[in-house]
Amino acid sequence: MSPDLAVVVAAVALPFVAAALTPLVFRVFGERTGFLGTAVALASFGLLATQYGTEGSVALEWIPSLNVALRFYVDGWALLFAMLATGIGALVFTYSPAYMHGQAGLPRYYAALLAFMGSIVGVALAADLIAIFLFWELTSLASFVLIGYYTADDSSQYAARMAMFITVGGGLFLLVGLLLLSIVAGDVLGPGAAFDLATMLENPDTMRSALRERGLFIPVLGLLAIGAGTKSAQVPVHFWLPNAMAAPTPVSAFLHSATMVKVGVYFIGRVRPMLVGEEWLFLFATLGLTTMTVCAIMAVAATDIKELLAYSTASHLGLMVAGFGFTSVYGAETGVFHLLNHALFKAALFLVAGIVAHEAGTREIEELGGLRHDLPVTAAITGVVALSMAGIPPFNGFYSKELLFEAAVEASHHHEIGVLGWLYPAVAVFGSIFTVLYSLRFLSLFVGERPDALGHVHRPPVSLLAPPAVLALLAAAVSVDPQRAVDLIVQSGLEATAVDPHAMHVGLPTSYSTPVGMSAVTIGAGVLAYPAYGRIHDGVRAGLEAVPPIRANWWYDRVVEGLSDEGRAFAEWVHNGHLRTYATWTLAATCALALTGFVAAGAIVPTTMGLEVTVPIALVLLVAVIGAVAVARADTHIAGILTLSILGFMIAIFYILASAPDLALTQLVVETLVLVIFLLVVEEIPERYEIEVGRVARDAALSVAVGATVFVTILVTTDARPDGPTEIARAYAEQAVPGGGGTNIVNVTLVDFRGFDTLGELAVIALASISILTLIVMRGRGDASPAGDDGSRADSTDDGPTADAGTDGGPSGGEDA
Amino acid sequence: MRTTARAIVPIVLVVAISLFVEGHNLPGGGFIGGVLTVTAFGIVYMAFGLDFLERGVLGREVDPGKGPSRDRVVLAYRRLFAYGFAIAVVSGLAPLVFERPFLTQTFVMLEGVPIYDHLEVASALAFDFGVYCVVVGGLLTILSVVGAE
Amino acid sequence: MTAIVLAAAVGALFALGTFLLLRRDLIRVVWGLAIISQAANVYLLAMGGIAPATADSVPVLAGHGDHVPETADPLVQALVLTAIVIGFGMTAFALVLSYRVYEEHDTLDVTELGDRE
Amino acid sequence: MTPVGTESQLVIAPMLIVLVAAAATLFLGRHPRARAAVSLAAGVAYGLAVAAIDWYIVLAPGAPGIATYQVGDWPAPFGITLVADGLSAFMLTMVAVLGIGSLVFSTRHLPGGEGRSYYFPLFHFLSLGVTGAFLTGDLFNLFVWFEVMLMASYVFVAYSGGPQHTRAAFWYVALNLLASAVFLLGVGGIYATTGTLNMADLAQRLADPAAYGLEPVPVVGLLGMLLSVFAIKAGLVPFQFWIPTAYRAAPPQITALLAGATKKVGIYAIIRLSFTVFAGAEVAVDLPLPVVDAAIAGDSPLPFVGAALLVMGAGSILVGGIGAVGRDSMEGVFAYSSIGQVGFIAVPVGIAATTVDPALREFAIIAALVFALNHTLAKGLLFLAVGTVRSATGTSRFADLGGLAGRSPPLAIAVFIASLALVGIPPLSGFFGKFLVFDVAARARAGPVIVLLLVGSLLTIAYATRMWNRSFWGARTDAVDAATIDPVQVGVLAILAATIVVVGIGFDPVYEFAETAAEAALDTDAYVDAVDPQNASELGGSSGGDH
Repeated sequence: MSPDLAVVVAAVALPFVAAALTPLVFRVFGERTGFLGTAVALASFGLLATQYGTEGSVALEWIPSLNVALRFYVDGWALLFAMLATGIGALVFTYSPAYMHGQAGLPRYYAALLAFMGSIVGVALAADLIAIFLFWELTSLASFVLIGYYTADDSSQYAARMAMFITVGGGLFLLVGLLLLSIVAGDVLGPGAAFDLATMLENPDTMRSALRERGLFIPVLGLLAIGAGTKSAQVPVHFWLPNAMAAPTPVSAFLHSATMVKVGVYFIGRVRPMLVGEEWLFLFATLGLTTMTVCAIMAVAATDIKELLAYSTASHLGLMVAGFGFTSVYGAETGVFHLLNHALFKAALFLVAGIVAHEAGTREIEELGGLRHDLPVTAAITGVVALSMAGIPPFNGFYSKELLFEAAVEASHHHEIGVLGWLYPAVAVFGSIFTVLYSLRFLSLFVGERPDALGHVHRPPVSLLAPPAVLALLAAAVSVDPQRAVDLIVQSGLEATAVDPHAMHVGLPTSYSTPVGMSAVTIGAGVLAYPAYGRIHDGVRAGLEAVPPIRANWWYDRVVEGLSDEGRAFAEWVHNGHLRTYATWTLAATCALALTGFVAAGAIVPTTMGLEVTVPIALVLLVAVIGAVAVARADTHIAGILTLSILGFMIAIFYILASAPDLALTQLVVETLVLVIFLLVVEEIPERYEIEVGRVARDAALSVAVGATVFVTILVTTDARPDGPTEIARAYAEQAVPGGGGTNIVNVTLVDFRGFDTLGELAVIALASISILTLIVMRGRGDASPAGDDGSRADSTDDGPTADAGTDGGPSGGEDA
Repeated sequence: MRTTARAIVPIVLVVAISLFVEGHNLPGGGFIGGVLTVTAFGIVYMAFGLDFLERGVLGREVDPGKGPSRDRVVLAYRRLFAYGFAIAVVSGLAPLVFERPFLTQTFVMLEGVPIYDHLEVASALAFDFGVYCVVVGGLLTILSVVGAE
Repeated sequence: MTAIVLAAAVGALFALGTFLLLRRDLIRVVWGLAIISQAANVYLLAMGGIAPATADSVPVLAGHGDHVPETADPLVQALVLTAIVIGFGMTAFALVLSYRVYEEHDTLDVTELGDRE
Repeated sequence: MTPVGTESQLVIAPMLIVLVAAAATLFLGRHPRARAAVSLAAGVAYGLAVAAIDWYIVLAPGAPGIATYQVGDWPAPFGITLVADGLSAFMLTMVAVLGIGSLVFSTRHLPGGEGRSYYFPLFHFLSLGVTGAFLTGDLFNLFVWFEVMLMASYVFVAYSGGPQHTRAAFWYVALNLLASAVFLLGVGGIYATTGTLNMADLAQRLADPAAYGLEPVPVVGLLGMLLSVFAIKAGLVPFQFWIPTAYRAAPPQITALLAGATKKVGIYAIIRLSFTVFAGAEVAVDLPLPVVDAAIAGDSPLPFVGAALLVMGAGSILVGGIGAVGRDSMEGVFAYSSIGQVGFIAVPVGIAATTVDPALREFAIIAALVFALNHTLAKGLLFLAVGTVRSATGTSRFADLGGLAGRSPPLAIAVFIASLALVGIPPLSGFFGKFLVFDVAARARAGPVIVLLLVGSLLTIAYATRMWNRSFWGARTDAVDAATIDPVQVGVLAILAATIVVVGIGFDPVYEFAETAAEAALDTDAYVDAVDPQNASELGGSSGGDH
């Protein structure tokens, strides 16, 4: 059965439409807008549910010229993720009104949350590479807005920018990877399939071999991994996720644990059948297990409950990535099943953390304890989900973790991976021990003694309690009957992500196997080490203190924040304000371009000197050059100006000798006028002259280079010049009288043949006078601000006749009217 | 200086205008005529000072408190180049009425005109007159504004 | 001794203009620009071909007769005329601008100007 | 000679409109309202004229795709030809959208004093120069319109008259006067080598030099000179020096045009000359580059252009990106960002010039055009937003700003959208620019270029988010508290922001337009045929007296 386009589009579009309407809706419903969000999420969920059991792709035309469409692909994996997003979305929307009560900027909050939900559904369903990227980036964007929700708070801004930089930046790598995929797909599957992921996934072997043939397999794999890794907070860019906890807690629950961060994992699962192989194993198993272990250790070092959960999230994302990394079917099972389990327990845990923070007024682990007295229901919820997180049987987290161990052990059976064959399982166990540790620590907030410093803890309202309770119940349901969940949804997800899917079975182990042993070691070691939690915690923190580079934000601060200073210094170094620097670069680059062009085309050869230059012309030019030398050596302004005139007059004579009387006349009068203006201006300016000896050599070198370039240019062009007048010149001479009605060809050219040039020239003259007028009359208008031209903004907005009479009427010339 | 100026200026002006009128057939034209006219005014300025035209020729009172841009003479110059530009544009637009492209020029031959015997009146002269006006107006504006500083 | 003279002269003018452009004195910078644009005009004119100056080579026809002599290239002359006028406008503007710079900064020293923020 | 056809008349219509507007506003010194009204009317008329060019010449079914106008009724190559084809139309459309926005903005935020009476004439002259540069088919005429455009922009940079402004203007003027002289050298050299200035004629002669008895070898170097001139206008490294100060000094709505329009004139000129005119030149280039173990080699000047553009583009991306991260004012960030973004435009053009695959070449030009379109819209919006912020708060320095988002959500949303467009977030117009540029690099299998583009994009994220955090989020400052924000200005920003979104969501027609433009840029034959210099090479025997 194939999916229904209208339903799929509606499921994706509904949240966006709702987001666009949020500002209006908020005016009517106020803080209850959150419950409308619940309705939207449920509607979307319902629409998706109707597609349960369908498979296939549907498309909405978008950019046919590029073969880009809004193509959606519905299958078990897509539905699992999309329904998870809308389902948890509904709970988060229910939770929000009470939690966010009284905050400013709620329309922005709800709009971003809705748009975010739509984006996630979009990513889940999209089967067009561009559509995937579209929704992918939209999730980052919504995340930016939500992390930066507390706009006046520095840490919030810092975290928002960091998340944006890492996730959007990572998205760019993904984009390049997708583009490479599309180029290959366009080649081997036809241009229509260039962006169609569904078609690519149907032909995984063709794609794989085509990628390998072109040497693009590794680049594509790497680029997609960077994209997915940044989104899913894999080491070494995992640090944005803990920082993102600056967002309101419902956002943390939704974006940063249950959905957005899983987009990377989801995508890895999506392309897994197409790209899986030995490189895939090395890359993702290593990446995932490293992240899992590092972040679990970091979670133990956390002092804040949200920080603990954030590192834990990154760690579990690593687990899922590692699962998908293992090429056996167990790997895919791990990834799919843990995606579901983690969403259930981690979203619940964040919501619990929100309740604790909201009711107890602190998130510091040290300050909390014994909360079961004040928050009994919450404590019960936490009991289920924290143990699930720890992977304690029979809770649901245990099943998927067990699958990871199995996949890790299996890995060495399928591939010649040498030492990694035992290293992978060992690391998996080692990391999991820390998972047990911090899970127990979180649980301990509710047991033991209540610290005296802890103030009164309120009872949370039902709307805060219900969402985590629902999640905990679901988690419990999966724990009790995992096989039902598998049959219901996980199996169909597995079929989309595994190469060789078979019927999946989960349940409590009944006999000993290596994975069972690994689980026993994990739990046993975790429980045994728990009494030393304080020392481990301190030890890890001390290590972080001692070696800054392993601290999460260190690299980011160095690179991105440091870039501001580097950038400032760099810009000031390049643009140092000195005209000579600018002119030097400009001239040198121009010379380089011209000379390279001549050399490349082989234009510089011994020339045959085409031009006739008579002796008088040579003499006049010589005098002109001498004049220019005199200008350069002039030691007063007056002397320089007068010698400059000599140069100008020599050029006028040159024009006469070159049979150009019009030019000569123009040059003469223009030269006179320039002289007058120079004199008028210089009159106002005191003499000032110092020639610095040190620079002369460098300037002379550049001058010689420029002169040489011009010299070469003239030689090569005169050499190439055909003899005799050009066709155009001849035609002008012939047409001047019959066509233009004048015997002065130059003038006829100016006003007739090329009158348009003259018009432009007129514009320049008019502009020059306007400009000079403006320069003079605008004097003193620049105010203190660097480029302030705001002195008149008050009256400029009111350009009425009264306001204007004083300032504008006089100067701009009454008579002009 | 002033005596020389008195002698030279009228000659220069006459030459300038004849250069402009004859420009279509002999060396010259709107530019050269215009710039030369400006030179004549320039000499007047150099010799007699900026206010001479106002006070001396037109007999107006000059309010020294005003800035250069408010000077009546400058205003006249400014109007001149605006008019000149308008003339050039309009003369260029005129052919459009006759379904000819922008800036199409034409001419008629007038026979039996005194002195010249036969004279061509080219529409280009209108355009050239626009050029002349812009050059004179524009450059004089520049000169007087700078000179007033 | 033919094109080389022209090339050398224009090249030298460009070189000297560049040298002036790099001076510390703003007025000299304007001189440099003026020299460079003049030199460019000379080059442009020469590229129409320099015919020895005779009565025939001047691009003004003797009369309205049918005889059309071979003249110096009128096209480049028209171009150069345009360029001269444009160059004049630019030079005048640059000069007044340098005067305004002096008024605002009270110095004409390019280096000093560059150091001001 | 036949009367001029409608399509042909459309070609010159935008220029005539701004010419008349410039002349008319010169006379309206005393009537600020009339001045603004005439200017706005001219803006609307200009927009309509450009839309008519788009539709009747380029996009309509059965449209000719290209139309020419012979100014003064002189046939090419003797008179000056105006040519409107897909490329010109695309550029004009882009500039018209921003220009009208800037014009409306100018009626609300006008730097004041006596110079104000000349603001609108200057504005129209600036548009005239830009429009002329896009339309002309004559090399020297291009120089003239460049000068018109520059002269107007010079005074705008110095407009406010303060120490910073005059200095920035002088630096700007000095570098561009140099460029003008180089331009003349290039034009003179090309005329000397080929005997023509008409671009179509030039293309024709270069493609078959033997038939005309030409020796075209020097044109590569001359093209190099012209490239440097255009690179100054476009602000490519190492010709970018004037940009940071000049962009800061000019009134923001003019800076929007400097970044959105004059910069694009440089890009346009590079594309037009390199591909339409010089691509077919029968000149072999061969220059081994031992250092990078490569060579500039091929049968046309294009490999040389490509190598130059790739180097300059790479420099621009790095200098602009790194510089922008450290700026401490909004316009400082945007000015450096402009340097970086133009690198993103130059790189695909460089790839287009380097590749020998015609499909990839066209695709690369499309990418550059789409990127340029986004840059015009987004950067234009951002500079206009600087104007709004500055006129509302009196400052645009980060130190004095903060919490603007809370002060004016519409302003914030508009700036947010434009910033995201710069970053390249889908589905905004900026995404498609970035997507296509990356795709071009990927198709060219140019690994180092991809790395460069990635670095540049990461820098974009870094400075865009920094700008946002420093001015729109954060604690609200006194200046922001006291601000009064002009609703009309915000309206202009909102419309531009909506355009960015609409262009992205409805990208298909935009892509087709860009494709048409790229085809036009590469189709030398169509260009030559339309201008038809060969056919007209014998100047008509009919007497001129009757035309």
